[in-house]
Amino acid sequence: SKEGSTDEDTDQVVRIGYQKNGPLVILKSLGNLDERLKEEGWEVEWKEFQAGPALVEALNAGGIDVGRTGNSPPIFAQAADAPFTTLAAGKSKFYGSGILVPEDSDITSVSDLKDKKVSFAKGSSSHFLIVKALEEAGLKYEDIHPEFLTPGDARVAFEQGNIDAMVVWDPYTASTEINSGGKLLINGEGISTDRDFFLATNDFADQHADITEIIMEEVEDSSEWANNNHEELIEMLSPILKIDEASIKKSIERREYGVDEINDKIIKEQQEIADTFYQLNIIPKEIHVKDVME
Amino acid sequence: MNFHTEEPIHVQLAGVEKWYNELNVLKGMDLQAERGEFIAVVGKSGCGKSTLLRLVAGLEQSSSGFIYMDQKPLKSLNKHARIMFQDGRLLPWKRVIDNIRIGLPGEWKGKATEALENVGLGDKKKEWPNNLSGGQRQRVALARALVHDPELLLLDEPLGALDAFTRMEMQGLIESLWQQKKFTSILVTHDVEEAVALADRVILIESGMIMMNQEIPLARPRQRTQPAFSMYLEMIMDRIMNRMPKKNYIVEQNYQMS
Amino acid sequence: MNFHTEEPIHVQLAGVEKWYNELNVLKGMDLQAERGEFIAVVGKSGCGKSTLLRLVAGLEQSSSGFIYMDQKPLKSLNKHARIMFQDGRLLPWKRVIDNIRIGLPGEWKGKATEALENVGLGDKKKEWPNNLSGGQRQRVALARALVHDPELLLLDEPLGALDAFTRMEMQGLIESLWQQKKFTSILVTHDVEEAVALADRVILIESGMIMMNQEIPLARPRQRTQPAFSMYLEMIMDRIMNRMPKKNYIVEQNYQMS
Amino acid sequence: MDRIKGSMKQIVPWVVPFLLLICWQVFSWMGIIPEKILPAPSDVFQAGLSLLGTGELYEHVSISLWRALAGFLIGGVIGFLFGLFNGISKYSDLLFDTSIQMLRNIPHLALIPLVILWFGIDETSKIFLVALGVMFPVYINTYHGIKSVDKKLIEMGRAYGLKGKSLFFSVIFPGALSSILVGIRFSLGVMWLTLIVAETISTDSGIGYMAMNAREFMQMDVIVLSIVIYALFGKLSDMIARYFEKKLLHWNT
Amino acid sequence: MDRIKGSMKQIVPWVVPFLLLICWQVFSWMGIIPEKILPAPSDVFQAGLSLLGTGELYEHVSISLWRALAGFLIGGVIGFLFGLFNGISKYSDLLFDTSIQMLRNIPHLALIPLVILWFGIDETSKIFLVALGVMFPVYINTYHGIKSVDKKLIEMGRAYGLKGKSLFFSVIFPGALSSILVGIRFSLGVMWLTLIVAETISTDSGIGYMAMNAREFMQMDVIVLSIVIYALFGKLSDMIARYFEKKLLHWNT
Ligand SMILES: Nc1ncnc2c1ncn2[C@@H]1O[C@H](COP(=O)(O)OP(=O)(O)OP(=O)(O)O)[C@@H](O)[C@H]1O
Ligand SMILES: Nc1ncnc2c1ncn2[C@@H]1O[C@H](COP(=O)(O)OP(=O)(O)OP(=O)(O)O)[C@@H](O)[C@H]1O
Ligand SMILES: [Mg+2]
Ligand SMILES: [Mg+2]
Repeated sequence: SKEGSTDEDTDQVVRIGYQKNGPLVILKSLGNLDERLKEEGWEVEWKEFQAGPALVEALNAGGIDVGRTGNSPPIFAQAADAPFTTLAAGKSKFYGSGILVPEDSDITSVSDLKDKKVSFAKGSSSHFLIVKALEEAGLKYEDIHPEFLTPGDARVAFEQGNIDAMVVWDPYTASTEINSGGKLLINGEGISTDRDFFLATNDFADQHADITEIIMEEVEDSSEWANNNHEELIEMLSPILKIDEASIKKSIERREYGVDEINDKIIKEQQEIADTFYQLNIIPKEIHVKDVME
Repeated sequence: MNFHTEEPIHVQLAGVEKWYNELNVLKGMDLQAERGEFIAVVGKSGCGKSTLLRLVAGLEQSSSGFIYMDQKPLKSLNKHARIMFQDGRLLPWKRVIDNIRIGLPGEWKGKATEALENVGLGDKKKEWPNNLSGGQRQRVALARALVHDPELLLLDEPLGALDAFTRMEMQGLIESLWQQKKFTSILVTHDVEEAVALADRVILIESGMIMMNQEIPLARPRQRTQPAFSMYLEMIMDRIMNRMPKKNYIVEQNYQMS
Repeated sequence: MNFHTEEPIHVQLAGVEKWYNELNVLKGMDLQAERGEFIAVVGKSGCGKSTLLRLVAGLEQSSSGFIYMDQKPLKSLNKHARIMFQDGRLLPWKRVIDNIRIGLPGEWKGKATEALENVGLGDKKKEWPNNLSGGQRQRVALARALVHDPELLLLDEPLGALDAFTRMEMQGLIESLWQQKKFTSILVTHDVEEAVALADRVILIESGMIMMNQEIPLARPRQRTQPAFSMYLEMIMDRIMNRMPKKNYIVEQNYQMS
Repeated sequence: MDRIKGSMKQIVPWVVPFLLLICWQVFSWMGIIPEKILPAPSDVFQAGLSLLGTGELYEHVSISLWRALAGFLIGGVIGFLFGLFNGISKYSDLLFDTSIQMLRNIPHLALIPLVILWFGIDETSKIFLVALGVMFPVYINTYHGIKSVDKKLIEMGRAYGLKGKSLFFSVIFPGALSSILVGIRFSLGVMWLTLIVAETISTDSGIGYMAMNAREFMQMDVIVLSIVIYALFGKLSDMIARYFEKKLLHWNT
Repeated sequence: MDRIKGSMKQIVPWVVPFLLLICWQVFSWMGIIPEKILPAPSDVFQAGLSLLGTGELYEHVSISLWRALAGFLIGGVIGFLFGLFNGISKYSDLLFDTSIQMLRNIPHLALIPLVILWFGIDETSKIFLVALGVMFPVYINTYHGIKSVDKKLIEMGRAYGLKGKSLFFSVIFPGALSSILVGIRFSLGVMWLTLIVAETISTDSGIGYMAMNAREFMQMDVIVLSIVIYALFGKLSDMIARYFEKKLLHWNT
């Protein structure tokens, strides 16, 4: 019987895009999903991406079926009419995202950022965060000098004093705090939720709802494991991320892994980001995030 | 596929002109070479001797007029001919022996070695052309042209870089090969003595035209010391040097069969 | 900075040997050229004539032995000499006139134009070397060597590609320039008549050694028809051709002052 | 060749690109190429027009042009000089060639952290990267050109009293020129190519930025537009290089 | 040159890199170069050792090597063939050269979205990019090499009955060889360079991945390590190219 089933079943492959710096890497390392889907006659191909946009790019081109990104790539994908749908969202991790300044910096509040060089990745959650933070502090976006850099490059510039502040997310935040004398000016609390989003191509989501369901279940389980086994988690992540354990510890301790069903609140958060990006001319048209979230 | 046929080829130029931009090098040439005839072309430096050979070899197209090979007009590369270039043109990346075998079909080894020995360079077989002396290079190029047994052999100052002794040897070589294989041949040379020694007919080019077309009806092997030889030599030299002839050339008939 | 001094230079070779790998080209040469002397070097193709000139020009180092210029040993490039190469070596990217002016200090234009006219190529001034005939190229190279007024002029078969007529003109040119400027000169040639016509002394190289060192004490301008001329010519030719001498060369003394 | 008239010679090279363009447009109309994935040429043209209208395109191109030229000049001169010295002097060759060949192999993307370290995040670092990229093709081809100048002509030059500058300008440089021009032609391409990496370093202008930005935000029309612009610049650079080749290597035809 | 002994010739080229290394180490010890930003050579060496120990380095290098070689072979052959045809046939030249010069100028980074569309995210797309990168230097130098073969020698070959294959192998190819080898030498470098871009497309191995990953997480020691590895590969490629040059261009010395 096995032979008969393998023949047809080995065709069934789900390609999952992940980033090292995300929850799926835990699931991949635990191996639970691979096992579970194998029972269903499915094989998992894990595809690593270094950045969210590249992952969405692959999703758009049908290179992967399912994937996870931060909160802004889905907005660009939707603006580009990519054929995808949102499976679920991750829990908010605003504690780990924020504005970092050097410890000995004169900048003590967001309003001090006026006329300063602030680095962040263009179109990232950090971009949204800084815009909102400035707004709250009564500043305009034009009041700062934005320096678009990816987190790794920004870190070098930060150490070298080329920039006055940088906006990033964990584990970069934690690592900079611990290793590069950075201090958090503010975190994302009340400004940005900085959720993960789990996406699937329309085709896959339509045809294999059962599989996406299983995937999300396993993500939940692995999140739960992660929340309850910090020691093991640190041990798991540190060789993968090649970041010191202290930074990893700091970053996982201030976040909660888990999955949230898409709800109005999340849709509203996302819509706000989309609107902001539209106003900033980052996306070319207005979108309704609801369209890809149901 | 050895393309040497028993019959050597007949060559005819009819009203051939050649212009390089504004420069009219050949101004209407009419010339016939019978099958197996040996023609020598002499003339001042820059008078168009090489140009003539290049036209016959099909390496250049005439500006007007026609060249016929065995009555068939020549349109492109002349497949019946092998030309020895004035500047040698050895391939620097091939050893001497491999330079000689270029384009030789089939069993080349024996032929090429023999040709090389004929020109006295058997010991330079494996040498790079860059390491040869000027005269050695010229002899390799000569060997390369001779080894092909062409129906039409075009030689552009083949012995210009050789000393008197080697030159005589090479003249002997060319003559004996020609007598053996009876190819039609056109030899450009600046040595009138050489022309008289080798050719059935000597042609003098001046101002782009054939100014003299002199049969040399001497028997072979020719002795350079015999009076008829000297007479032909002197006659042509006088014409080239624009000297007044010292004797009446009608007497030439006397020597014709000597 | 025109480096031509009133005094031409004295050249001496002492036990000069040259090896190319296993090949011993020159086997101990001893030779002196007096100030202003005109020496002609003859010998079979590949005997080492060009090698000798290259050594004197300082382009190559001898394997043993020394070369002295005015008693000073020559270590590297010979600054007193200009050499005309056997293969011309015109720069293809410079027009004829610019090829001639190479290395000419100061006011070159008049000189270069004159030199070009001397070799009969005044009208090719602006031509690219690639568009010249073989003999024209050689004459440009000759003009380039002559225009420098060197203390020592080295000519490596300068007229090998020229017809008899042009060749005589060029010989005349070389001789008259030499008489005017009195540079020391070494001429490599395969034309023994040329050697006898131009040189004060003819040297024959064979198997890497000087086998003959013959003064030509004829008055200038030399007539090729005079008996003494023919005698020297024949004597040297006999030696080259390894013929038995037909007459006793002691009689040469009779012609010495003719 | 003579049979191909001058005007044909101008047109034929564009046949292949043009045919591709037409196929692409037709396939797009027919829906074989889904518009979301590869926008039709007309859409790309549209995108180009609208970017032109806002003046954005002009700004991107002009800032990139400036960076490109500055980097090209610096890198080209350095590459040329190294190629020169290493081509002429065996000592300099022995000392530096290995190091340069090693440097050449380092990808700009990997260098970026170090470049930020050394030159900060401003124009200097961008121009540095372009210069670095341009340097190597010029170096290698100059080096090769000089090494392959006919030794006999150099000997002739020296025998005729040329040395140093005069030997260089009369013999070595003209002899190496055709190869050097190949290097320049190549590096004119590299000049634009490097910008896309250089302009990932904190900037908000330049055509590299435009392309990467569009990629990040999945604006396929702009991506394709920038590809087309790059291609046209490539052709332009090539035409410039060819012009000089024709002019300077006149003697060789 | 004769005075420099054989062994010296081996050593001298490493003097400059070695001196740099020493300065760098000393400055690091003295604290002039902050360790966090540019780790000392000893640290880099350490990082290399530990990656070697885990077998990671070996894996990265070997997967990259495979991609590099596959891409090199494909791109090299295509570039060579195009160079050949365009160099020999004026029609092919007229038809394709412009298109190739345009393609050459398109940055790989901008192409990635299209490459993913065409070839997916697997090995094919990575090898495609390497092939594309390798193709152009080989193309340009083959083209140039063939164009600059002495016309007189080609004429001689034709006059001696050579044509087609025999003309090519006896005259054109040997005449163009030194230039072709320059192209190959160049493309051996490009081969590695392109990998860093190719390996940004979904992968979890390869030295480009290693470098970019390290850049992402600011592991300066690994970044510098990969730069050093690239440099060494550059030297290696160059040695291979030189070996062939020496062997094949024997007649030219
Ligand atoms: N670079 C070299 N390497 C090896 N052998 C060489 C080299 N140059 C010359 N020879 C050899 O040295 C010998 C003498 O050469 P050279 O050029 O001096 O002859 P030559 O007397 O000038 O002859 P020719 O009258 O033919 O020009 C020749 O046999 C030649 O093959
Ligand atoms: N490609 C060319 N372009 C322009 N002029 C040329 C070209 N080839 C030859 N000529 C000219 O045509 C004339 C004849 O040249 P050709 O080579 O036939 O002379 P030649 O009789 O062989 O002379 P030589 O005895 O010096 O070799 C010369 O004046 C030369 O300058
Ligand atoms: Mg000629
Ligand atoms: Mg010689």
